[in-house]
Amino acid sequence: MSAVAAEGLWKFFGDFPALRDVSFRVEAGACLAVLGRNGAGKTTLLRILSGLSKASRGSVSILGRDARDAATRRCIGVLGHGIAVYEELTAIENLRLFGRLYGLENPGRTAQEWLERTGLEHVRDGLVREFSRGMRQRLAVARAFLHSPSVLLLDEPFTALDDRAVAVLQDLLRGALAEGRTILMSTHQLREALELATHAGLVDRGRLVYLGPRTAEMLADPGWLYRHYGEA
Amino acid sequence: MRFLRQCLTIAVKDLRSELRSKEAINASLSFALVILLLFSFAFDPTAEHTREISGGLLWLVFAFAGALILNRSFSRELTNDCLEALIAAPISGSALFLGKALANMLLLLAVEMICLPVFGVFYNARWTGQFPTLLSVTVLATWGLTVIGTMFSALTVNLRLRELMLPALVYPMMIPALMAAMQLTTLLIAGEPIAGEQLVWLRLLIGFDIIFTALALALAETVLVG
Amino acid sequence: MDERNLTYMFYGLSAAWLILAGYVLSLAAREKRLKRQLDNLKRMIEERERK
Amino acid sequence: MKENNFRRNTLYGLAVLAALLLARNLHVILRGLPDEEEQGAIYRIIFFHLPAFFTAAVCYLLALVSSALYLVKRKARYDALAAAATEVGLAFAAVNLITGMIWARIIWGIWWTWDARLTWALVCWLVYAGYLMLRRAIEDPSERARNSAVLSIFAFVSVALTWKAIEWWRTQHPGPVLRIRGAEGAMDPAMESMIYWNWLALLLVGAVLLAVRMRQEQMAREIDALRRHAHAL
Repeated sequence: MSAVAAEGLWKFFGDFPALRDVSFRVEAGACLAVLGRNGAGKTTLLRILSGLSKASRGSVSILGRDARDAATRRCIGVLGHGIAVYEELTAIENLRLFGRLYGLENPGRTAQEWLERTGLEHVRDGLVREFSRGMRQRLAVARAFLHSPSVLLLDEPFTALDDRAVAVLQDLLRGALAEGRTILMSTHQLREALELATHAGLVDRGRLVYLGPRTAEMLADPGWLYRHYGEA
Repeated sequence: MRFLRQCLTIAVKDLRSELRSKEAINASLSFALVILLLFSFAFDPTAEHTREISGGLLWLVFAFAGALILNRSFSRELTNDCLEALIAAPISGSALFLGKALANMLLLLAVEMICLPVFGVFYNARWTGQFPTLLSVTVLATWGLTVIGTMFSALTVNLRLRELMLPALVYPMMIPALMAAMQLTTLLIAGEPIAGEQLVWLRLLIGFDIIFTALALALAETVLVG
Repeated sequence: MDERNLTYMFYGLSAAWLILAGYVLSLAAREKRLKRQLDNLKRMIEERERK
Repeated sequence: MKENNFRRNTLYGLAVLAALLLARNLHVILRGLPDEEEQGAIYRIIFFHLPAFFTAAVCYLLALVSSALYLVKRKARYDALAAAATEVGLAFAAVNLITGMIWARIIWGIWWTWDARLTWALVCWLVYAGYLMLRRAIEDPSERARNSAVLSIFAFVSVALTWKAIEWWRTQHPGPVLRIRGAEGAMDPAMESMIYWNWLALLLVGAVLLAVRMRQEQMAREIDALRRHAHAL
């Protein structure tokens, strides 16, 4: 049973097909990097997978169940464009809030543990409003990993991160892969993302034009996929 | 059971971040007090004159001041795209809606309980006469306003012109609740019991609350998730 | 026909007709605008595809 | 293209039929019907005042049903129908409101009284005008359809509740005059049948306007799709 699967997936904005008949399967433990130009449909695909919006046609299943079920969403970690942490709450309050929402037995302890893993234990009771950009990003990463999700959906995770946050995220992702979790991330052929990826996919104007193992050539020359599979 | 716990988590989160920043509650409170002051210039509050307009005046103040809190309920989630994280979390749309409505309700009631004594002083109206009934009518009516206000805050959350549109959308919808509240409050402050023909307003208020709460819970998921 | 307040009857009927006529005119204007936008877009897309 | 021609022809046919019926009704109203003792000529406004209200009510109901259908079936057709029905309903409600005010000016002596039905008609108008305002504010057609469908359901329920509230509050409006509303013999049968005849005429006009407005809604969706397509190139 594959970790993430889509069958004949369509998504319309009015009459405009943002996603056209997208079908794919991602096995557990794989790390799929989805490439594509802006507006190709990467973010739309990730939003549907993370249950933020519904597919117009076709189906999406995560760990065998529909993406919008509460049980499924308990094992999905989402890191979107926005860092999604509350400015008026402290670091520990933010993590405890999401811990409780995700139904963890001991939200306080898990939150403390993840503050340490992302190097934020010294600002445990500081308001996020006073945090630097890097600290907020690391808190967002902690929020995404808090409930040890078996599937991670990341929307261009490395784009706006500072170096330290990139390092933290890469270690966590490597650790997650080692533990057999599944990662699906959209990216702009950034080296950090491609390095981790076991598979690569290309979305071009709403269609999944390529899905296969990430080869060495792709890593060496990030434009390779676009030239071979992307339309002019 | 999980549904209620999740609602409370959301409500506590909203109340904590509101009480820490106090943006909406300060604005709402000062707005209410200013209107109370201005109304006293609009019609000079002689004793028996205030008796007729007390309900109308109070609930106009509550509706306008309350809107400042209600409009913020979902727009406060826009900084850092927190709404996306809440919708992606394993919490149903209706639990999220109910949690926010509960938080709004408490904030609105706080503003109202501060305005009542001030109103009593400004217009020397004896509002403590039938306070338990007055309180229950206020809670019922405030819940009606909260459900409509919170729902429309969700409906218009990602619109640029949100602040301009909300009054025009929300107030016509609140008319039944506001009318009932005004009639009942005027009666209570005048010291008369709610009896006989006036009971119809109480039934309307309860009906309004039940219908719109059910409708809002049923449609919250559709509004929040694509 | 009874002449009393005939003028107001005239105002009433003409008001009814004017409102409906006004709405029909606004629909016609909107139709023209939409058609023009549609044609412009179609032409623009064809040019871009041919390039 | 054949299907379009057929639709356009039926539309023209319907429009001509509506125009003919309206002209015939107007002729009968002005020429054929007897006078009314107290009110004088002004009473003839009722042949537009009342049917306009019924047509508006039909439109609002249609908007409710198609909005609910949209939420269930998510077909663009229902969204277009809801938008068109609301707009046409608002036009007829305006006719009802204005003719009501002109009639009130003569019979009650003042342009506006806070009478139950007049107030309620105004509230309906504001609520559904808010619906159109929300529609104009949302760009993405799918989100617009979804949110306005929810708003349309809220609007209908709120308007129904408001009717009850205002009725208890105060009513000066003359009692029901139609036989179906349990008012035996209050109205000359010829007059009463004219109300239904003109209602039919207004319904036809409404249907034509509805069809035109729906086609425009579909055209707007097409423009939006082309614009997004051009953007994606």
